[in-house]
Amino acid sequence: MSDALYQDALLKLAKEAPRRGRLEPNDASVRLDNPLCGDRVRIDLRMSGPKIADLAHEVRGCVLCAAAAGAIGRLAVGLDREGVARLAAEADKALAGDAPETQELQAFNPVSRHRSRHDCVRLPFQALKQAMGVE
Amino acid sequence: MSDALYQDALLKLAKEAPRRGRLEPNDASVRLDNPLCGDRVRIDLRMSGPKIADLAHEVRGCVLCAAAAGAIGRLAVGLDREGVARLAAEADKALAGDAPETQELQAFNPVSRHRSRHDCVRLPFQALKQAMGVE
Amino acid sequence: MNLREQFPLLASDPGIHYLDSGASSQVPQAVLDAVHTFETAQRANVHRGVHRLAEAATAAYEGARYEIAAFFSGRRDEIVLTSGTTAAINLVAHSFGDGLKPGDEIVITEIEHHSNIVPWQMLRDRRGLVLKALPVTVEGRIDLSALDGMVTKKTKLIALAHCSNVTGAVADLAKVVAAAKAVGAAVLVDGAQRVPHGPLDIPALGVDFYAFSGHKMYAPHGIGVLWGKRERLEAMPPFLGGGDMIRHVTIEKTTYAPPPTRFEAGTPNISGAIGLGAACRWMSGLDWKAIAQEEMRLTGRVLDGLAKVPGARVVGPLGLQQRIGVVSFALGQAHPHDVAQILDRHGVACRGGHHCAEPLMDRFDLMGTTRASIAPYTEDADIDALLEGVDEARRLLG
Amino acid sequence: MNLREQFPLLASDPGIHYLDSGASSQVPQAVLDAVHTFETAQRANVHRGVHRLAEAATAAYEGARYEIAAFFSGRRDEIVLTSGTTAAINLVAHSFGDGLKPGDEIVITEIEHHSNIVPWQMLRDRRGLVLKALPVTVEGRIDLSALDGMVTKKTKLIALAHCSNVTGAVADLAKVVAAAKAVGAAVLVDGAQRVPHGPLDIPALGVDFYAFSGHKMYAPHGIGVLWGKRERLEAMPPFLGGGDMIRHVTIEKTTYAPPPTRFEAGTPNISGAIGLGAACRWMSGLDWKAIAQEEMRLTGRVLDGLAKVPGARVVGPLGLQQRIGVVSFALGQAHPHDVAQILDRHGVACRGGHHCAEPLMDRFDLMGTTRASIAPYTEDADIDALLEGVDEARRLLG
Ligand SMILES: Cc1ncc(COP(=O)(O)O)c(C=O)c1O
Ligand SMILES: Cc1ncc(COP(=O)(O)O)c(C=O)c1O
Repeated sequence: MSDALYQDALLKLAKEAPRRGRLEPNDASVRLDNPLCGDRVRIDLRMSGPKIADLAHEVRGCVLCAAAAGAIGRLAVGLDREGVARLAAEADKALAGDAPETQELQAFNPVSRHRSRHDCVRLPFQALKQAMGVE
Repeated sequence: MSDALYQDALLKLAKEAPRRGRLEPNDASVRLDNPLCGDRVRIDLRMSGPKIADLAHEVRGCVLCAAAAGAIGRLAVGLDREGVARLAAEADKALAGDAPETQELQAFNPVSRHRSRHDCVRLPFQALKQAMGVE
Repeated sequence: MNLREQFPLLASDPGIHYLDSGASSQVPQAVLDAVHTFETAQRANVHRGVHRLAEAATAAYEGARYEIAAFFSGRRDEIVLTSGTTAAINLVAHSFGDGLKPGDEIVITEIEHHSNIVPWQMLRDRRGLVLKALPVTVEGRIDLSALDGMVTKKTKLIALAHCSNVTGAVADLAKVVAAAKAVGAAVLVDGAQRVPHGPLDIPALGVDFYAFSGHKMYAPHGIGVLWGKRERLEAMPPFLGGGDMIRHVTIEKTTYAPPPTRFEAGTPNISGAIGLGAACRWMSGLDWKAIAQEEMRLTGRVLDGLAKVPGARVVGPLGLQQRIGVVSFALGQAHPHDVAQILDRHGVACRGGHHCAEPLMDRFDLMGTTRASIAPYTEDADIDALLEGVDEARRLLG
Repeated sequence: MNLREQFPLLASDPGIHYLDSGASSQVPQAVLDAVHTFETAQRANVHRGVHRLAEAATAAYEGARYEIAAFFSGRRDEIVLTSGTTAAINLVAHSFGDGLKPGDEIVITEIEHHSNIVPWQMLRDRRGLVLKALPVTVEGRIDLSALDGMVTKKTKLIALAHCSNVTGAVADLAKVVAAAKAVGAAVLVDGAQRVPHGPLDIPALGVDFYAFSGHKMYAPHGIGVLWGKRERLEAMPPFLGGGDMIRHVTIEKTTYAPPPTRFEAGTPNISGAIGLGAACRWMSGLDWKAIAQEEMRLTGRVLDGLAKVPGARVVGPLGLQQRIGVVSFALGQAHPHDVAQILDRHGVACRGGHHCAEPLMDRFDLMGTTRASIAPYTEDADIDALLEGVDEARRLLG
């Protein structure tokens, strides 16, 4: 059963989604889309040295994508490149079916069983990494 | 079993094949080929009024094709258009599995069970009909 | 009528509510049996072979062409077997389209599936043509009132879907044929969504080309048909080169076989063709008047049910006239993938997304829709499950 | 090794001596089972769907691509699924070939199957190219000593068969690759006859394109592969337009997906791909060293047997080096269809004719040949029956 997919924690991440919107001016802004499902994400960053001082995200997409952006809004401020890489790796871990250490990302664990939805969760993390020049 | 296909009567028709060769000069000459199997037939006619006075056939092809040309060499001299049409219809009858009245054409009866070979038998009759302007 | 039990996948699990036949239908035992017989008792390559298996395979393959032709009231030499609708349309875009001249015009519509858009764009770019698209009405139908303004003496082809895979609207082909005839243009119809819903007399439509896929009409994947008017096919050069489509080959020069062989290069999908032939035979045995009634009754239930869901918006005709049982809807701002995923918890298989019809999504300013499609095996229980699922989706995502 | 019992068609009748695998092989139960599982438990359209059947179908389809890639030591994104060898070669002739300029040269060979001749002729005529053909030696091999004279700086592509479907000769690809590399030309290999005879590291060949069909390697009809070097595929525009191969579509403009998707327009042959994946898995489980030995032992028996038949003439290498178990022969002046027909009375399935290689027939001044092809399931009894049949044919037709 895929019931667990839309559990409260995930719906809450998508709905509350701290730091929703745009940041102008910004130090980096990346827009990505997934042509397969039509998801679209923008991440704006303001930096303070190597670390994220503030960020904003805008999603036109599914709940999974919005929840992933919401998790970024909640977790990414204060991170440097390494921290962002670690955060994205944690999300991948959740998608692989392993429990991530970051509590908020455990909401994505049930997505592991739905391969067609993995990219929905990955898209905001990819945008974040790209904005930070990771990889 | 398809044994009956290469029975003596048919092999004899192909081997003896009266009127093998070319007729020069002639009143009509038609060459046809079947690209599927590579069979090639030429029929030359010399006419006497509406009737075939003499004919010759040249075959580069299989035994069935050679036997059909052989049957024409044995049966077609003296025929007019109508006679040629009737002869070709008799051959079709043999291919359909019905016994033709013309004794010589009964050798083609077993071919009825081999659809891929029907055109081998038909080709010389088609060339003959074309040379006579039938159809 | 209990057709469900003839479909092994559906019969194996009463909890499956398959409403995704618009993407690919399920397949009846009769079709599986025909393919199985080929693979285990007749398997060989077709044509040119004289041994008994080659004869059996050729008879089965050409017999299938005959059954397909008969089912669609066509002639055998008008049935070109392809790998599907997409391949069939691309064939015409090359073999017919490459004969067009710069400045010639092609008219498509905004309702089209990508497979009836992209080949014409590629042809436009190859040959310097003009590509126009008929608009779509708010009801989700091709706006044929625009035909007059759009079809000119330069129009060489009008290409449109018989039935929309998004809105379910059935096009009025007679009007299109009349407009095309008036200027000497050819008409290509994408029949992918029409053919699963019963027999059809293709030549009577008056069109020049009719394309469809087997996998949406109870047959295997990888097989489809281009029906072409004989004179059209005879006038067209080949598209793909290879075995079978030739007459004679030398390194310098090749001459080609007549249609349909001319357009069937290489070893064909023999089992697929045999499966499609069996699907036609199977369809011939059904009572399509009763099925059409039942399909429309169930479609009505979906439309009525959605009308009661707050935030649900049907994209397509709200009535049952000139439509098939394909119903697309948006649910508030919810992403169709979320909706489809929640439906899946109810065992309901629906497609969510743009349905390979992005221009139509743009027309309705939508990211996508959730689509339920009705087939002869659809039952009330499937609709019940759908409506329950939609209700849960609304509560969770609303 | 008794492989015969894994093949339902062969197991059902010990009287069948199937020596026509060069045209289409038989299919093992393992492949039939994989296809059956798809049709009865996973059937749905692939990609884009989120319901459980669509997920299962997509996983099976992409899993098959993975198995194929693994079997041929390739990467998944280098495996373009097509409907067969012919479609794969035509794809390259368009997507790669249409980028060539008038005066550019393509080198093929006289040994080629029509499917590796006609697409290049059509391209030549479309783009004003020059098409040359390497000659064939008396032994029935591509004469690579002619490479030097024929390959020039204008050469953009060399296209040749890995193994001849008529003579059984295996080409020395390393020489061809070296000659191509020297002038910056690409190499396309038609591997249709190579792939049934065991695993192969395609990237290690150093070629740019490698094409083959499923139906000759124990898989269903209607499926095949174009393996392409990643950089080559990435540089190529799409060929067919439709669903799946796009990134975004508007009526004005379309952007395309990356390879391999860019080259897979429309709903694919899902069951065919799954069958081909299963065939690769099945092949992986065999002992190919033992099979190769056995195939060569049986091939030797055929060659020895024919050497004793008055009037029999083998067209192809008389030894067992650099050859596969495909043996073609002429029998006096007898037409190959007559020979094949008489073999059929002995239950022997052989192909007779030009084998879609008319230029090669012209080279040997033959109307056609009779061809026996050896597969892993071939047994001594099959060779016995063949030689008995040949003897009868000689007596009847000689
Ligand atoms: C050497 C060779 N190339 C190409 C082909 C064409 O393959 P297909 O007909 O499966 O496209 C064949 C077999 O028919 C072949 O033997
Ligand atoms: C209306 C319509 N046209 C064309 C297609 C393309 O068919 P296929 O993918 O089988 O080539 C489809 C289905 O995918 C369709 O619904």
